[in-house]
Amino acid sequence: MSLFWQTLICGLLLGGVYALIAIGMTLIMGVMKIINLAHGALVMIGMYITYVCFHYWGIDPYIAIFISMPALFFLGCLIQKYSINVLIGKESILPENQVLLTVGIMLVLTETMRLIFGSDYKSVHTSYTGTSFFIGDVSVSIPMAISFVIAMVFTYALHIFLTKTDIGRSIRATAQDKEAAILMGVNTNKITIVTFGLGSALAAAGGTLLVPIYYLFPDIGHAFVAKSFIITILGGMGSTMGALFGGLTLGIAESFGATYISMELKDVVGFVIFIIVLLFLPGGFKSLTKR
Amino acid sequence: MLKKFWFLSIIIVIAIILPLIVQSSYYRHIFILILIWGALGVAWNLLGGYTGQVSFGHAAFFGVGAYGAGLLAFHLHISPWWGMIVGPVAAVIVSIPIGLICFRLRGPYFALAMLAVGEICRLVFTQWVSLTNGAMGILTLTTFSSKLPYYYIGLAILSFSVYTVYRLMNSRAGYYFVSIREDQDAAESLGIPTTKYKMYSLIPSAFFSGLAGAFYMNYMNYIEPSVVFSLPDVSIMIILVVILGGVATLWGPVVGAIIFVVLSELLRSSLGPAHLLVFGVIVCLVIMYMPNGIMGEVDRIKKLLQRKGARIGSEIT
Amino acid sequence: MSYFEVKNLVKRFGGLVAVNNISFSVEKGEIFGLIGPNGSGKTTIFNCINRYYSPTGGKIYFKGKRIDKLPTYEICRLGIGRTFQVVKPLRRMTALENVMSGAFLKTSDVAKARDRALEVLDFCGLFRYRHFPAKGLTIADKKRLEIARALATEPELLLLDEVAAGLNPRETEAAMEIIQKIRSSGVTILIVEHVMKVIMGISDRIMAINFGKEIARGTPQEIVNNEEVIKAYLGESYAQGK
Amino acid sequence: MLRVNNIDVYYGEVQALWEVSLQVSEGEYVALLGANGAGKTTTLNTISGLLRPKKGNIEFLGQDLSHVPAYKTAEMGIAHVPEARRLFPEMTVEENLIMGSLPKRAKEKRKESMDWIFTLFPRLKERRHQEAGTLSGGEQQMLAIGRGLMLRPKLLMLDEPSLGLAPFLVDEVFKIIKKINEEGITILLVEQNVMHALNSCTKAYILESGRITLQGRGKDLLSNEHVREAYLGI
Repeated sequence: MSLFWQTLICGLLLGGVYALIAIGMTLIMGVMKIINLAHGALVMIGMYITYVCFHYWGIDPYIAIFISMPALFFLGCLIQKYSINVLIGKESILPENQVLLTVGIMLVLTETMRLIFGSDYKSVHTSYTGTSFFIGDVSVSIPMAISFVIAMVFTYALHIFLTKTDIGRSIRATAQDKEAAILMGVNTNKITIVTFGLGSALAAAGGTLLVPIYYLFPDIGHAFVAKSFIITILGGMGSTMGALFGGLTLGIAESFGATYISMELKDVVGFVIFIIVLLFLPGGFKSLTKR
Repeated sequence: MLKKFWFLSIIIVIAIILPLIVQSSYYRHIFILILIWGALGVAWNLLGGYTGQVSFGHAAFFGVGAYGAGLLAFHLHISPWWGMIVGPVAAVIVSIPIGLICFRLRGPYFALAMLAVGEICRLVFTQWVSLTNGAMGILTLTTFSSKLPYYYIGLAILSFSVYTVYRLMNSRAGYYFVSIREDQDAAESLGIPTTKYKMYSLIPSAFFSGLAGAFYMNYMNYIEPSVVFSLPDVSIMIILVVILGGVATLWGPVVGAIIFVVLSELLRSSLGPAHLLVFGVIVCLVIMYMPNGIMGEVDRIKKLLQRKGARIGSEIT
Repeated sequence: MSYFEVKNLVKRFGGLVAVNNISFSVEKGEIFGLIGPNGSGKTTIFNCINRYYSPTGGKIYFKGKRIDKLPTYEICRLGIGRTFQVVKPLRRMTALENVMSGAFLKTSDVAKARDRALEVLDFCGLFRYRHFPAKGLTIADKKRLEIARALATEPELLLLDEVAAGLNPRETEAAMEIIQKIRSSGVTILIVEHVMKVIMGISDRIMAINFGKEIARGTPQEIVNNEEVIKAYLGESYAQGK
Repeated sequence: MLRVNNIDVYYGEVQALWEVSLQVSEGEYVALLGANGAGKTTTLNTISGLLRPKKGNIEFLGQDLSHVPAYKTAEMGIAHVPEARRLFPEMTVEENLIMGSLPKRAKEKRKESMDWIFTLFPRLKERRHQEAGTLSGGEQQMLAIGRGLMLRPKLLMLDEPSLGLAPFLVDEVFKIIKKINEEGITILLVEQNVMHALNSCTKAYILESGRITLQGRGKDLLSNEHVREAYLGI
């Protein structure tokens, strides 16, 4: 029985951080109606910034979040303004050309990091790395627990931002009906830029929180793009609450897959859930609440 | 018409005598890579460009084709050249259930489902060690010491795929493919069974991807899941090859393959480790400023020069 | 049994009842009109007939065969063609290729399909635009292209959805002429139209609906003088004033 | 207050409006009428900047709107209640109303405006925490109008507020519009429901196939035979 609880807690903690990353993606997807394949690369950059902060300046990873987030916010705004927005209104045969552009951006970001840091695995060793505490006979990793708590705080803060501030409401309004938002006086062009910035900042936060737990290398982004998709599809596009539940679900599913099926096949579990949800629950979990 | 015939003849002659003139084995290797990427691009373009079903997971078919050939040699000790039949057939067999499931989805959802399919294949082939030898991959013996035979086999594969697509696009199926891309609802209401025709587009696409994969296996003599099922290096690169050359044009993928391979090699030799970065920047610029690829732009420039917007002629190919 | 029959058709979207228990039948060779104010459910009826939507309830018969469970393309193969109110041209294909895509229903031969398509384009007055990409046509020509494409499938019953909306008076005249020509070639027509001049001018019988329900049925003359119809279109007081 | 001067509007290469001109003065209640597809919505969308005229220009309070981006017309005091309401379906009634008062001038009066709207539409007060997508058609229309009023507009443009409403609700909506006008807000109304509109407006324009074919006082047009013809084709 304790294996069960161990697996559940592990999955839940990791799922919380996944959720934070996926919320960034779902925000972008909601407002721009595009799938951002560069999202994982943004996570990766957030990780490298944290690594640099720790390695060269001795800044604790959990403090580095205050550097990685603004940095990625700025980077995200630039990407949206100078590349993705350029494509708006351009006609091409492939309707997915904005998505393909994000692939190009992913390549650029990944290769830039590879050029600077090389392809080898890096990790950050803090005083609390590898420490844990016990609830009953279930051991809980301290860095994972801290990351989870911070992720949940950010998720809640974002929720407040989106529901209680004018900019937050404008973001939601743009996602729901862009033209109507314009009529309300919302500069939707600016909103897309802010949203991409915000989504990138959340990706960075997620990346930073994973640094004490994961290794980092330039290609780690791919894993997070895939996870974010799965979560977004699970939760329903553009839904932050959906993404939270999707994230926790994926974390738990992966964790159980790893424990009870095989460590190596845990990623397959995610993809299989993804296809099943895509086929049988096209609106994600969000559509269940609408009945 | 006559002009076209001469143009085509000249290209064929060049393609045949080129490796006889260029003796360097490095250059011949480049030519063979172009042929493989060309065939892959042509295959992807049939489904993604003409039929509008953008797939982010074509590595699945490429990889299954490659493993179809590799596993024959690995388990049964048969010449992997038999894989040139087994590989594409395996890719087609795999494509049928994939198509039936994924074609229930439209647009970006389809693209993503295909991405998941590709990744599932990669993970399964990596983990199923008893069947596939896992991440260690499969090694076979080299058949020919010269690159020349490989070149001609590759050329045959590329010609076969271009010819097949040409025939398809000049038949009823071709018109139906483009109709589905342009407006699926309108196509349905014109009596076009869209799912069936998407399958008709997917099956040859999977076949040629598998054939290219099987040939790749025979040429490289080594495959592993992380290479042949790679999302960034195969699935995404195919799309970029097609975009570079020209989406939904007959020769676009071939032109794209030439540019892609030559550019990568040039960048690699001149820039060293930065070559992928520069490549990525070029990709972004192409998508932003030439969304219909070189061949698409050529058409536009031609039209501008001719100033005969009205007389485009019925050429969907 | 009638040539074409809709029985107790119901279509709900969530809580909204868009079509509420509509029944009617169309006889071979007639032009049957459907009218009603904006949002009254006319297009929804069309969308149920060719199963662009699945009906929530009711039955639809064509030549004695029940068709409301068949897929869209199968309905077209049985001989029911349609146009869309919001035109759906195959944008990057030329007018000719658009119509050929329809003509391929009856032949798999490219040359035959091209001949048939050229014939239909000529019939609809689009011959000179045959090599234009569909996206560049004017709205009037796009509407004609819709008709031409549907005609190329050689339908026995043609569903026309607002072919005159957004056209100027001259274009409207031309559209009416084409519809008359189609009818003389033996095609039965079911037409939804907002431009009264068109529908009054060409229909044999008309059904008026509002809020998804039938409010009147009869010849154009009867409909024009029907109090419910005037009320639905011009408002309560107008009907009382007249 | 608002002058539309000879505008031609195109969708791509397709012309939708031909030399449309109209004037709305302070405090007026102007109706723009016409059949489906005549170009009424196009006209409103051009005024609020969603579309750009190819020829002609639009002035609001003496300022040329030609180069003003669409989102700024709200700041200038034009509230556009779009066709089919276009509420934010996953936001509550209250949030939708707040969205109507983003520009600075309106934001200052947010609380006050909301109270005013809740007295105009008591139903909305009852449903203030409900998601807009779950409201009935009539309630949605009221919310759409309320959202427009939150801007404290100088000009309120309403696009087919009677669309899809049952007759008794249509009456109510028109009463409310009249009341809003009496409170001093200038109104430009687009309608298919001719009788209601002509009865309550001060001035009306009739659009046919993208051109203004008739204009005059509402009461005068009521007796004009051409109006009936434009609609019923008799």
